[in-house]
Amino acid sequence: MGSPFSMNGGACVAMVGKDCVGIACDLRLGMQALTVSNNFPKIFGINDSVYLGLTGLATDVATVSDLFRFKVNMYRLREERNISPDTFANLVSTSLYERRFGPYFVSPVVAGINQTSGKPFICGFDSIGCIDFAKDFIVSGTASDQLFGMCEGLYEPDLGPDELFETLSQALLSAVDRDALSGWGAHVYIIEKDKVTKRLLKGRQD
Amino acid sequence: MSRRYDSRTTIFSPEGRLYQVEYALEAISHAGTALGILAQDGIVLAAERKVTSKLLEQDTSAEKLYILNDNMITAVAGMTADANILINYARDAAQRYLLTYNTDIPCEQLVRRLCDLKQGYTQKGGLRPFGVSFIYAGWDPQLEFQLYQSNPSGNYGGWKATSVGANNASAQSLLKQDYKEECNLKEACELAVKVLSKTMDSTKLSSEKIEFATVGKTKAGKIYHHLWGAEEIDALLKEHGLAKAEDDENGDS
Amino acid sequence: MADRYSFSLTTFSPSGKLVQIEYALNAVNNGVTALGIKATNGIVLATEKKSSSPLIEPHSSSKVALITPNIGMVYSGMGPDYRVLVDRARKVSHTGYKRVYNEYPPTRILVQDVAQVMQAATQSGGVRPYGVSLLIAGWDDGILPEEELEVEVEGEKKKISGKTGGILKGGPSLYQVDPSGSYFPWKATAIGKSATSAKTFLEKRYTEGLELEDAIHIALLTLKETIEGEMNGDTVEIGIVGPPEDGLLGYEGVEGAKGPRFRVLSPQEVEDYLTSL
Amino acid sequence: MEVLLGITGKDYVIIASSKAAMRGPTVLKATDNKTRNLNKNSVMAYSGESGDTVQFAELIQANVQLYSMRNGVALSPPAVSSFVRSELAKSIRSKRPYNVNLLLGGVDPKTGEPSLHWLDYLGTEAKIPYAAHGYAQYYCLSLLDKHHHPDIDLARGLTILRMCSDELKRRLPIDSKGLYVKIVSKEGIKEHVFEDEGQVLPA
Amino acid sequence: MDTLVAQYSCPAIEDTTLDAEQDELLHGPDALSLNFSLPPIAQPSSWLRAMTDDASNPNCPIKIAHGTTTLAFRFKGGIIVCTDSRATQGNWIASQTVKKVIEINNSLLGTMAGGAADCQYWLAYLGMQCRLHELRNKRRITVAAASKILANLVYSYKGMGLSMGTMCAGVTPQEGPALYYVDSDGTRMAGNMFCVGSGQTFAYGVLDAEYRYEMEDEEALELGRRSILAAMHRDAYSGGFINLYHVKEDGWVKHGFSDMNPIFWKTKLEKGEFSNVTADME
Amino acid sequence: MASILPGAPQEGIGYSFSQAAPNAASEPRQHSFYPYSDNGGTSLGISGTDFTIMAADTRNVSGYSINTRYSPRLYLIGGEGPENKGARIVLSVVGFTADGSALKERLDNIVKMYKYHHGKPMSVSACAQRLSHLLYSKRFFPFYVSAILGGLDEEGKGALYSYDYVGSYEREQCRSAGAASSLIMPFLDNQVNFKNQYQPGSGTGHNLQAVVAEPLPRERVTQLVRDAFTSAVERHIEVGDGLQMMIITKDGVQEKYVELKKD
Repeated sequence: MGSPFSMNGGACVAMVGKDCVGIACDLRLGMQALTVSNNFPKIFGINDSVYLGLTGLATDVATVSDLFRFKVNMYRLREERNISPDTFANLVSTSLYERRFGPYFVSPVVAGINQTSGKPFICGFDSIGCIDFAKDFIVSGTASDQLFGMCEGLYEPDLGPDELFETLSQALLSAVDRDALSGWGAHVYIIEKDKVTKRLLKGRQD
Repeated sequence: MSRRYDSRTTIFSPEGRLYQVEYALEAISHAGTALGILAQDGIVLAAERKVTSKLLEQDTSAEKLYILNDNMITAVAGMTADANILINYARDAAQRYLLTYNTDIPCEQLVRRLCDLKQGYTQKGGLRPFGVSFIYAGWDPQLEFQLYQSNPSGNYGGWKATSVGANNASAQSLLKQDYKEECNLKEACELAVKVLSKTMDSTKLSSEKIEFATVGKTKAGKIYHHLWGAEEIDALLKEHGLAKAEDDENGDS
Repeated sequence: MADRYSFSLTTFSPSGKLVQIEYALNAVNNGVTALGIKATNGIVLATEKKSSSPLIEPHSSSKVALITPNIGMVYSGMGPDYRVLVDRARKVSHTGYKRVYNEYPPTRILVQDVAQVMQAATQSGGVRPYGVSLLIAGWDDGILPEEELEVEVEGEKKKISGKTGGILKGGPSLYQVDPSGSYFPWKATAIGKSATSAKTFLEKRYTEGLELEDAIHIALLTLKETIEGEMNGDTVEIGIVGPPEDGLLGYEGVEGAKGPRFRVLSPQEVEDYLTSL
Repeated sequence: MEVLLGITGKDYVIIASSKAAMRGPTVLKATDNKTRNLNKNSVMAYSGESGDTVQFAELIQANVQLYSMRNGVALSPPAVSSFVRSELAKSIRSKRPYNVNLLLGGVDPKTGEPSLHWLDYLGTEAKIPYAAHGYAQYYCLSLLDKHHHPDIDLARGLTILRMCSDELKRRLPIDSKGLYVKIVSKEGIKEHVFEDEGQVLPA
Repeated sequence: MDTLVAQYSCPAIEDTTLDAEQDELLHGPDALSLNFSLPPIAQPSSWLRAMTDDASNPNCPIKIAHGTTTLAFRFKGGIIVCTDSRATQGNWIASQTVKKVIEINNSLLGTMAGGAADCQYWLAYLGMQCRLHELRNKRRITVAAASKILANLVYSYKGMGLSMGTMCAGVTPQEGPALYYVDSDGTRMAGNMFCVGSGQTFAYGVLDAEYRYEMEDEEALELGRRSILAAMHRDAYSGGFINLYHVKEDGWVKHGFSDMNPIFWKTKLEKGEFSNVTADME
Repeated sequence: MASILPGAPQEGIGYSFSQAAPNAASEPRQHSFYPYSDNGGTSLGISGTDFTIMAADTRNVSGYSINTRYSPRLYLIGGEGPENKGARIVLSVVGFTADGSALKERLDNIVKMYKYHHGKPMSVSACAQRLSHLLYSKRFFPFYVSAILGGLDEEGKGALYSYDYVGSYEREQCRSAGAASSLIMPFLDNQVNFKNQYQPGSGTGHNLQAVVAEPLPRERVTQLVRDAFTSAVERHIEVGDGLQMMIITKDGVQEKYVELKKD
């Protein structure tokens, strides 16, 4: 409760499917027990095929997401191309490690499709940038234990976009229902090579 | 000893002139022409690209037109090396504004930021001025479509249609003559190629010799900027009968 | 007197020229000829290695330098300036890019960075411009293999093509960077003392769809036109951007690891090409 | 014990702050104004550590006014909020952070759209239809949840504000000496005299 | 205070607890023996705080379930008692189905806030005492007396670390509808309206604004429900099911144990309340 | 937390600890007295129409080291003799093993004594109440265990009771306790109680109808138990080695053992 990571609450999960990836977050912004806003999405579009999820201290969520918007825009202007998820993951890692001794209190999750290879990509980080490459799913936030349990239980390899959406939604909703500090609705993004579907989930409002 | 006052930018000559700035302007007057035309529903920028050798690679980044941010582009006349520095600076400034205010920087402010830097080099530190002029095309919610031009002194102004670079004078007079306030983007494009065809050395134009970009609004109301591809430029030229003969083009590559 | 040097040494002349840059270019034009040719599957960089004395150890002076595993460069002009630039190029590509993105910069980005370093020398206090022109050759893994990007403009689909080719499409690219800090992409070019004649020669010999082997051949022929002394493995230096040389990786067994594409040919290899000339 | 309240309506924002200036157990002043007008169409209300509050508010006020002067256009309320947030985010990682919580209310002069931003001293920002700081959050947010609608007119907005003020009087052990109220609309900012209607007791 | 402790426990240094247990086994279980074992140290209460109080020590090993919103108010038709159903241990939602209204007997209700076990145990104990009172005196105990028994009981353990905030609600012929608040500090007071628990302020906000003594039954039930809903929505440690009771003279009536979520969405979509929640499905 | 949250009111029910913070000079500090150890482990119970399944892993740890790979956490309560023959109540205890076995011994004694006194086996609801009081009798020196009690009620339906450390208890459909309960519990909510599941095609947006939970068949429940544990083993270091299951039906208690990952 004293930890900056759990002050505002929030949960995020990313999952790999067959030629698609999904990433989902809850919508709560709290101050300990008090719910301040019910519309505080924690997923940020980096470009059409890369998404960044951030949980942790809300001020740092905003700061870090703005910072990466800055860095990625500069990358795009300079290199005249969109950043690939793999490259972006490394950018996140180095940017966070630059703050090794005064870290941002966030746990980022990156999900995307590599446009060159068409391969799905997800990874997670600790707050100082250690990358956790995963082939199945990544969880972060105050409901991460619950999400681990749900994802381990529901995940299957090679899910199609629709099944992936269903699995991801079930995992997130059921997990945040067991966490006091996250929930209050959710956003789910399903990213395919040439299309991104964003949906709002009606979650429990307690 | 006339060179006494003209090789230091921070020093006025006895008659009150900053020679370095004047010389820099002189440098630009030899560079390829660039022009911009403001239309009702958008802006067109066009620039002449000096092809000195047929061994030069064509199929690569634009060298006269640059994107500054999501709603602003610029055309360059002068030293490309200097331009690159300034463009990087402008991009950085635009993104920093976005970082602080979470909205895109208003066009004029970005132009002003860039010109403040240019001005600094005419006054401080004894450094030479930047040898580039820019034409900026952008959109912001306050003033909508806007066209600006700036030069090495750090001066800038808003324009309806303008040009910089070689044959600037004739281009300006052509624009003055043919510009219509209520023209649309398509007509502006037409005017742009016409002016270019008259000011450029070669009579026939091709996609290798010019670069073209537009800022406009999609039907959905979204602002776009678009650097034209070779095929689009050729199609435009053909439409206005300014293209090189077919066989010419083949022989070129 | 010290503050003298905080002034730009490079200033405009009444005709709008930056004389220091012109002079730097003169230094380049007095330099040993270097040339580069882009082929469909690679690039060759070649130069003459002039030794003032037969007593010099030939391999101690190297003019073609590797910057990243896929990018190399060669120069014409002042050797010491070049050495400093190679060092800067290696540094910016590693600390400024590889460290951040865990991948090497695309050729054009490296070129821009080097050009920026060279531009800074034309506009900083107390610094003269670098007295070299560079040829930078590199191979990029494009992010769009074959297809073309489509964007929606005014409600209709338009193809973005042409101007944004390099990085998106990948493949070989060859750039020249001048003392002013400006850079140009080339299909084939030459710099240095006999640049003009070499370019004329290249214009004649260059064709689209050239293979790397042919390009090496043409490069040697071009050098032959300009070179004064004998051509052998010690007097000609060649760097190529070719297929990945997994053998040069130094380790094996890592899936997806590709060897460097850029390498400097050994004197023996150069001799072999020369014999087959 | 400081109270800040903000309510958006159809085309306006109400910003209210308690009039009591307190130091420890003492009320130093009963007509304190804890708001600052930033430009023609945005208002900031602040609470937090004494000293920090006014210093920070005036710093922001000066900067926002400078922006208007320099650029000839005023910053839109969301842009102001973003600017303030970045200042707070910088401050929290500095040696001596500002301990200030803020409400920012404004109406976009071009679109006429009202907006209300909630910011805390860490630099957390949220755009919400109604907001509060301090103890008021715990009593008034649930009340506003029930009675607020996005398209309420000004009279209804003031009625809801009255309900909030009554609830605070009823449940808070300390009297905050009434509310200082400002209303922002497209036309600008005006003060609203919010009469104190006497004691309210729990049922 | 330690003398009090000694009164209820055996000194742990000599290990007599086992004897007591054997004693119990031999003589049949006295289920509600007030015989609590204590750690063998000088300051059991500060030790217990270190082990169990997650408010002062978030890393305490033993997290006792708590976090709550409960409310009760008197009106002309009797008393409305309404609670949420969530139990949290730290941020973990241990249960969404806790019955926080304890049916002491058919005319007396107690609510549960604070330590769940403390409330369950002592209210069960109170139930027993009430029944004994009834048997001894041949009439139902008054709410005042029942709440006093409870208050005296927990007061005797004051300082030991009990945690409870409860309301006793009942209607008796002598008193009419009577409502008492009792907590582990030993406070006991009568009143018209109480909200207790981490979400109390939110419940007060809604309740105060529309409360009138002259409400009709339906109005009162709806107000109770809506107040708890408000607290569930804003307070992270309250939630789950709305547990609603109406205490009348002839006993209490249960008005459901209903999931808050459908009620929330119905309130939002039909009445347009909770305008801060996004409902536009994209 | 007060430093981060200057404005938070002191609401809620405080603990009635005698004030003075423990660092007051006059008071001897008692941090050195730490009678507990966390031996990990996870237990799980699900009740059905005519059965209750109890399960727990068998790994016993302290810190990062494994004490034993087979330490059962499920105990038969009541029944005949040391083997507890014919018992119909199962207790699972996770947390501190020593407290757990003490608790089990006491409860077993009580249930057996009950039978001697009353001449009939104790009902599971009575046993549940007794266990609550047993735990509460240690209110000021708690057992460091999470207990789950399973059996069949008077109607022959599955009955499952879960407890906190000091005896608050509740009858539930399913419950997981211990180290990996936070991983397993949401999974059970979703799969056993169909939380967040909607009937496909029952509408769109706000009109979707939730799936109504109904008791699951035994095979399905057994499978869910296994899935829950194989999942938990992947992500929690204190869980693994073996899975002990006890299925309580009217015919008795059937015990099963399944291997889990041993890494």
